[in-house]
Amino acid sequence: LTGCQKKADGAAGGTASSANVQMIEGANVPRNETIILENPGGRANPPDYFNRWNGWNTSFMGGLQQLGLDSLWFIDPDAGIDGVWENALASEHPIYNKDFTEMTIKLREGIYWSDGVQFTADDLIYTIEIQMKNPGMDYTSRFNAYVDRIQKISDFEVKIFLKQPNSRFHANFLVRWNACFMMPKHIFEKVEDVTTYKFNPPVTLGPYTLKDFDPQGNWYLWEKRPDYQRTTLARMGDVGAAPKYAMYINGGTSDVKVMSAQAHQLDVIHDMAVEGVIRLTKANKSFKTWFPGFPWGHPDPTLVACILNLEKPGLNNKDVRWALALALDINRLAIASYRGAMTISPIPVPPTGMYPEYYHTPLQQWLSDYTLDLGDGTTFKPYNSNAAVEIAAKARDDLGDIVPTDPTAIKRYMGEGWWKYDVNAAAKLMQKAGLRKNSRGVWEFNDGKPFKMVFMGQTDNEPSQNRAAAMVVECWKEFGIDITLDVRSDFGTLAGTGDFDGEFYWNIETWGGHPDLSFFLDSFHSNQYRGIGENAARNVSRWKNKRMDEIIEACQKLDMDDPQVVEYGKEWIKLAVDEMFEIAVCSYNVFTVMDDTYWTGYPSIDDPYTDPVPNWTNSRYMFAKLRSTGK
Amino acid sequence: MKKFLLNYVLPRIGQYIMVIFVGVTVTFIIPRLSPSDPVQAQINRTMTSGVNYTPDMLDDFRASLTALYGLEGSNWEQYLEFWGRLFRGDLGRSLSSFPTPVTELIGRSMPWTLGLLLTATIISWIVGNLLGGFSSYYPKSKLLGSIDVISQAVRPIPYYILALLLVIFFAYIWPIFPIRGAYPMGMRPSYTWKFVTTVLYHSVLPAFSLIVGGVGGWFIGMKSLTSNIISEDYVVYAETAGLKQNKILFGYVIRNAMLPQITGLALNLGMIFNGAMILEVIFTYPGIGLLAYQAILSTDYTLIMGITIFSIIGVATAALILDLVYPLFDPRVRIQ
Amino acid sequence: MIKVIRDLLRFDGRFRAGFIFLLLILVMLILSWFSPYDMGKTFQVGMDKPPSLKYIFGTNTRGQDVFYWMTFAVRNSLYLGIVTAVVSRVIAIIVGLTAGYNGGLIDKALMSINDSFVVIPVLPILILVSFLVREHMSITILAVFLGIFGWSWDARLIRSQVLSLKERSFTKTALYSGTRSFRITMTEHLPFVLPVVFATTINNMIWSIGMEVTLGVLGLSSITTPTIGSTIYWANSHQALIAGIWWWLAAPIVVSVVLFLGLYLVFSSVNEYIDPRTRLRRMGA
Amino acid sequence: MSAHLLEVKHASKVFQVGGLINGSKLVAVNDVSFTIEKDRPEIFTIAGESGSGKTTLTRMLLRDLEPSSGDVLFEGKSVTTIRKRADFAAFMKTVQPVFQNPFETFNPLRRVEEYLFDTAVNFGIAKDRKSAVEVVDKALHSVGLSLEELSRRYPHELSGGQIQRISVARSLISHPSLILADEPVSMVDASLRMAIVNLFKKLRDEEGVSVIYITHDLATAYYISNRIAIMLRGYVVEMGPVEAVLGNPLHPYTQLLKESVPAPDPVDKEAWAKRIGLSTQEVKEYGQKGCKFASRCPKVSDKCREADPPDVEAEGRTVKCYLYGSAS
Amino acid sequence: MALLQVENLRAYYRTEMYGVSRQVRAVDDVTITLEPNEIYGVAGESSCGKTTLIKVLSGTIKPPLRVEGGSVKYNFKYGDVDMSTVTEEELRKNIRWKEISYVMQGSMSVLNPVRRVIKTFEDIIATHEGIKDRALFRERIEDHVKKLGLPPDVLNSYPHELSGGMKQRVAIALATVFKPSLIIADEPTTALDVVVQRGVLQLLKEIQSVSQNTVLLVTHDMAVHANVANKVGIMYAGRLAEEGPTELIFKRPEHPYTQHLINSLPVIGDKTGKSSLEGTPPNLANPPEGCRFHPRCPKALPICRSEVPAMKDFGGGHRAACHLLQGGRQ
Ligand SMILES: Nc1ncnc2c1ncn2[C@@H]1O[C@H](COP(=O)(O)OP(=O)(O)OP(=O)(O)O)[C@@H](O)[C@H]1O
Ligand SMILES: Nc1ncnc2c1ncn2[C@@H]1O[C@H](COP(=O)(O)OP(=O)(O)OP(=O)(O)O)[C@@H](O)[C@H]1O
Ligand SMILES: [Mg+2]
Ligand SMILES: [Mg+2]
Repeated sequence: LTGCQKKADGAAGGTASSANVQMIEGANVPRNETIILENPGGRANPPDYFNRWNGWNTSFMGGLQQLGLDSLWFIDPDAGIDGVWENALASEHPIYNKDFTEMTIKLREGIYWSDGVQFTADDLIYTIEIQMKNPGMDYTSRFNAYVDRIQKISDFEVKIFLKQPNSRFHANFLVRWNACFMMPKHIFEKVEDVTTYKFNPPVTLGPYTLKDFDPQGNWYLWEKRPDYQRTTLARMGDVGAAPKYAMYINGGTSDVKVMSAQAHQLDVIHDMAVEGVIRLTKANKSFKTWFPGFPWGHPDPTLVACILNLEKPGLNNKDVRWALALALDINRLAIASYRGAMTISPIPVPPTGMYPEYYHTPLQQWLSDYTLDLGDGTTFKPYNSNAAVEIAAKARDDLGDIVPTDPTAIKRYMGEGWWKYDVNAAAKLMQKAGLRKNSRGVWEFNDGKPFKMVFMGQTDNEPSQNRAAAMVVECWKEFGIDITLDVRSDFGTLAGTGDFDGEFYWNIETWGGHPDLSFFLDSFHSNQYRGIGENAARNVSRWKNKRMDEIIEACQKLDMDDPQVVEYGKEWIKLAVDEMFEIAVCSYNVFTVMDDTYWTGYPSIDDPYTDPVPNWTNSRYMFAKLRSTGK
Repeated sequence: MKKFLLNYVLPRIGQYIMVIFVGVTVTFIIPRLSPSDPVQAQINRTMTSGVNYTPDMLDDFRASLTALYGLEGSNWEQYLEFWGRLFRGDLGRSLSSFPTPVTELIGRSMPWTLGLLLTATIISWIVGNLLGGFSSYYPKSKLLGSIDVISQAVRPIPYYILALLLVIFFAYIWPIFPIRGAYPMGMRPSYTWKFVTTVLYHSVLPAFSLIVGGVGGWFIGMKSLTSNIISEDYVVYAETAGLKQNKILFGYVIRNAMLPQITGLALNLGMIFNGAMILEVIFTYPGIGLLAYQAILSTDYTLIMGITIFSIIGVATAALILDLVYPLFDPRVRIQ
Repeated sequence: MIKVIRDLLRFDGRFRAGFIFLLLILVMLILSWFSPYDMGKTFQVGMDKPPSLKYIFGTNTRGQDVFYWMTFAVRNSLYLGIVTAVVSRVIAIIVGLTAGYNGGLIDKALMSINDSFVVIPVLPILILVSFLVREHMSITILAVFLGIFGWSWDARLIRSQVLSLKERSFTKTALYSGTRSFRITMTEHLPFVLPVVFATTINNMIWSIGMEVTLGVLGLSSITTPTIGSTIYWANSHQALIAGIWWWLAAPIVVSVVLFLGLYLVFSSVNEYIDPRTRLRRMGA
Repeated sequence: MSAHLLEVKHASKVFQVGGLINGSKLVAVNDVSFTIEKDRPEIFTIAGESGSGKTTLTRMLLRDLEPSSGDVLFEGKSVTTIRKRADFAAFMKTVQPVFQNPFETFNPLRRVEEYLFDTAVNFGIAKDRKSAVEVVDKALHSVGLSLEELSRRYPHELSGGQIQRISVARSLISHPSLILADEPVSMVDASLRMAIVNLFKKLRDEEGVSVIYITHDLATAYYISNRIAIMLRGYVVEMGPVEAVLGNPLHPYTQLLKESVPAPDPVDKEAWAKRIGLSTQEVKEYGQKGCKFASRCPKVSDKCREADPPDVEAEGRTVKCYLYGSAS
Repeated sequence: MALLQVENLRAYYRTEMYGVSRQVRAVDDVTITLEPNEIYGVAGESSCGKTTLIKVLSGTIKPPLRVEGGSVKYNFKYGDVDMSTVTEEELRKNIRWKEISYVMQGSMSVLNPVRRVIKTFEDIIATHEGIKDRALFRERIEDHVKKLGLPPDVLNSYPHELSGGMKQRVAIALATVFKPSLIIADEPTTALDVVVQRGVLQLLKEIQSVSQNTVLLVTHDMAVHANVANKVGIMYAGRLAEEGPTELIFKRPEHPYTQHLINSLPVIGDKTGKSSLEGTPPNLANPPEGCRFHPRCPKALPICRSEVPAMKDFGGGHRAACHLLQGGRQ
């Protein structure tokens, strides 16, 4: 396929206008003033629905949340431009009273909606109140659960009285990948039914406005606001040099994405299988990734794990869960899913952003000392601190020199250790848990009842994860588990109600840049536990633990920035590892590929000012740093 | 005329209604047997878009969604309600693109699918039939003999690979056609000459892939039909009378083998609704297939059902119309 | 039977080619039982090795020998195709013959059912069903399901043939020889209908295997079972074409083309051989 | 038990014909009555123009079609009331058909002898195939063939004459009292024709089998039959002893018919060569009022066009014409 | 000058299928001459080669039929034609339908079921002459069919709407649009009732007498020959058994086969027993040695078994091939 790519460049790229400026065919905007990004949402349906405040909106990833909307604070999964926790529409961090029942917000002045109306406290208050009043909107239940009343102190200061103490209430306005965005009161108040209102064209608070979009939902074209100085992004860099236009397109299948990228018709690919990245980076130096080479992808602050249903017989036994963990060969898992380009984690927090610093490294010793009782009088130290190096060595067999050998680099890119692959120890644990191998070499309960598992993988755009799921099944089958792989697109739905045994998916998400675990941990409190048949929200494993409840409650009483939070976090991790409620595997690596041909200045591990993944709201920070190559 | 109505048209319409009734009922029942519940699916979708809920909030959310989706009441009540809405031309609202009516989504995609697939299906029908007719009329021809084998060799190639190969060859290695889409990203559909030609240009590759993949089936059907006809007396007679071979081929051989193929075509229209899926996915073509694909990935039952019902009604209607105009095509069709 | 094959082999080039093709497939099929690898396992051999003498079809990114994988894929896909074909043929023959021969109300009722099946789009229903049966979706279930949906068109064809056969004198001769209608359909009509049945078998198999491929591409079939569909699924999820592992996708193409071309050539020459008209011509009537 | 073997009582058959849109009714058989006596085996010929309803009539006799009105009684019982299989089998045992086209009579893909064995076994003439051999062989002998020379033969391996004789042999196996032969010789050669016709004669004279013989060949009809019925557009226009009807036809159509039979003698071609008008409006004539021959009849009078002529007894036969009997 | 001279024509069907090869000697050593302005009748049993002979004469030879020997030469107004050398193009352009037209066996089914009758006329005329003026064309066809005593509205009918007799007459009308030198009619009246048969044959005869062309009439009905033909040829098993003017054939049949044919014909008014010929016609794939009639011939001699009898001339165009006969007028 190489060698032909030159021809591809010109042909489909666009037609030259008279001024010798490449125009994007049809869109009539100059190619060199436009950045083209993949909208991982694919084809938007309906494309003309910009009301982001309703749960069913699916067209917000076409630039709406990245470029059009804004909220009070941003937290970056990486280092951030100006620190991790950035004040956007708010001018300061939230100010809580002692018992966390009141929160004061100070707003930035001089920020305007794209129609020239100034953003004020009224918009904030309206945003909260209108959602409280209209059931079915995104934040209806959460605001109703916590907000007692709102007091407007001035045009730029608001105080919210809470019904119960909540030290994390500001999280609702703290953009991680999104949050509650501000609604333009002057637009929505004229609307009869805010739930069905399309908000087309959207009046934006972000740096861009919608120029045009495809009635078929395949593309959105955004144009930089002439008054971009009156948006919060202006503070972050020279937005004047940022692309004048941003086009979010439906990328199509992985193959098509690679082909379009090679034709330089797509500047930022959101994600694809690792092979596509290898292909692109090999083909052309202009393609950039988060890591400068192997393992390329950006590790999302999200943890991918083998999630188990603790309500199922067998799986409700921690020894069985440990046995399953020890029966997994992380080497093969890494090679099968990502060709080794995996950032592993033995603990249930993602090995990304600032987390290794906060948790992984400090816990190394504890992990190495951790000992299991195998039930036959012997003990076993399950931790292999060298796992990442071993994976790298395996990956070198396949990929050659691009895989680093330097242990520090490996540690930085791929994590450190993982659980040993030891089927003997695993077998002992199974026996300890009251199972035996039958004549066919398959595990069953001692009373002869079968021990069966259906393990779910996902069909849609995450091939790597399904590849991993297949490998998990393969390993466990080898170990003698009667297990089948069930690939389906509605696995999340089934897991939500507990209608599953195990799945390969992510359920632990963190702030990324901030060590506070509340982002996911709160949902593990036993008061949020739901049995099978009911919707368990995030805790689909249905894990209950008294000590965990105490940790959660203690954290809730602390300020988010309190250093004690990290200590509680470590305690929780130890508890979680000991219980092995789910088998943490790796971070969710997103293979974002960025093309340097027209634009440079993309974030990377060496300049981790934000997350390159183009559907994250945070990716707006890229626009403060992107510069034209002059091509 | 009255007889015709009573003995032919009415029973045929009765059967039509029956067919639709059965089809729609099946389509109503199957999703309801599925373990995956649409409300739950939507909750899940909302959760993955980054909003944190507690289970209590989810229960609230659930109740409000159930009401919104019209999923309250017993299955029987829903079934009646479903028919009621169907009669009003309402296929419900898409769950994944709530609150957009399914009909609106289908309506937006349908012209594209119809335009591309109808044309391509008809072209492959014509080409396949012609080649099939030719090949049984000139059994000795080497060229047609190899077309025979080639068309049969192409047929089993999984469409997915076939289309992908075409894209790679004609849009990547030798980029004479665009890689994807019905029109360039950034272009807005309009009724201009430029837009029309762009759309045509973009449809060449997908249409070609359909034609290449579809010709074989028609080819073989026509070939076997005409192989009976070439030995009919009227063909031999026409030859004896010195008619030109083209005349015989078209006016006598193919013309008489046409009817079953026309029926086949009508029923093949069903493919337009579902067989197009892979095509539209590969070519990112904004039609019904892509819509169905998205509906499947997001377990949007109302949309899947809507597309299915649309397809059932479409194909049944095509078949009905065809049966009703049949007598005009073939003077021999009679009733007992 | 043996004489037929011998005659055809000796005198029909098309049959010979087809026969060799099918023989190749048969060899593959048989080899699947002697495979040195367990197809449930990955990383048995090196990754991404191009075709060579050692690995005829190369190896894939999952570290499997594509040739041996394909032996299983052929076995399973062929099984799917055959089961679908058999199920749908049996239904089609029974419905077609019964409706055609008995006529009247039975005919009307059967044809209404038939027409309903004709118009119901299989793919969405199949997808909904695959959600329903979940991990139990095996090749057999899929095949039976496709069989249940794949008979209607052929039943129509058979029926229309029987409608004309039933007017022919020999049917009446049989009737007035006291033969029961079931036997009439089986002995008098079936032989005439069989060529149609055979001719549509290939269509039906291509269709069912194609359906499996579609499900496979969507990841909805059982992707751990080697089939043509799951081959494509895995190749696709490893971006085989883009990554330059073309042999991974060439294998299913080669195998399906060889299989179906073989079937086509063999069926069409056998059909010519057994077709009453040619048979009569050959025997000189 | 009735003395009539077969009694056809005012049998009529109406078909719906024509295009779907402008279809019309066609009375293919119109009020036909005749009887065949049990104890007087005879060959009863039905002749007439093409499309006059002869085949339709036999199909009704064979219970293959149900009369639109009127009735067909076999041994006193209406054939339309036969519902049970056993009754139908009993009926078939005594009434057997011989079809027109020898090459269509038997399935080209089956061996001919199969039909003979089937008939023998199905009607309980023989217990099984083995014991049927004798029965079959005997039947074949009576038509001048033997099982030996036929065994394992397919229809195309036999000549038309042979098959037609086998066809007769098959119909004889169940010892029927009536054979319905629809143009049994039209597809066989002149030289073989006589062989088959002679066979019918022999069956009547030696086995006491009645034959309804449908033919266009009036010469053979005259040669073998006892009675003849001439059909025209669904009606029997003249019926009676063959000598009377063909020797001295009364109905103008029968006269025309007889006159049109070419004499196998080149000497008197004059009469035959006399130019005749042919009807061009076949289908329409079915619907026209009055005598169906009126438009072509040289002796037509006004009343012929108004109403159907009655059946009249004249000169030892029945004739449907205003020219005869009291009607004239 | 004879219109057509056929000399020692041999035409065989050679089939080769799955290793079984067969050679059907359907026309074997046939010599006949057709004069202008006559009706030549060919009689003979089913599958004795009548249709095959016609196929060769009309130049519609398609595998497996092959001409193995002999010659077929025409002498048309526009020139002499040797059928063994004529090109397909010339045949199509100048001879088919313009000089030789054909009323096929089973003409009932020669009309395209999905086209109106007029269309078939149109196809034929357009092929050979081209149609310039549609109205004129229609007028011409209407004229033509009217002359043949057909109502013009048959032109607008579909074949299935016509009766058998009507279709047969349409076939004749089709065959005569160009007034060809030779009209070949293969069993034009089988399956018709005698009245219709009479009408059809009368029509054919009338056309012949008006346009003074030659008609080759094939039928196994001897009575038809008696009434229509000037000259009759009797074929038996691929060979010409006897040939002569109609009167002579009927009055003085020479060949035992012809004698049998004539004598066994039943006549109305005659109920005396007629015997039938024993045995069945020979299989032409494997015909008997010597005289092909010998196995059924009541008067067969030993020589008949081994030697093919030569044609013997009895004067006045009467010839027969039989060992019993001496030739010359006995
Ligand atoms: N099933 C049918 N449906 C409609 N019309 C029919 C049907 N069968 C016969 N006819 C019509 O009824 C009339 C009588 O037909 P029938 O076959 O009985 O005539 P026939 O005397 O046997 O003629 P032939 O001498 O040609 O065999 C014809 O006009 C025929 O077209
Ligand atoms: N296409 C063919 N292939 C092989 N043999 C053939 C073919 N056509 C005819 N024959 C054989 O040639 C011989 C002569 O056939 P032909 O049709 O000329 O006879 P015919 O005299 O016209 O008979 P009929 O009176 O039945 O029309 C027959 O034995 C026939 O079986
Ligand atoms: Mg008849
Ligand atoms: Mg013939």
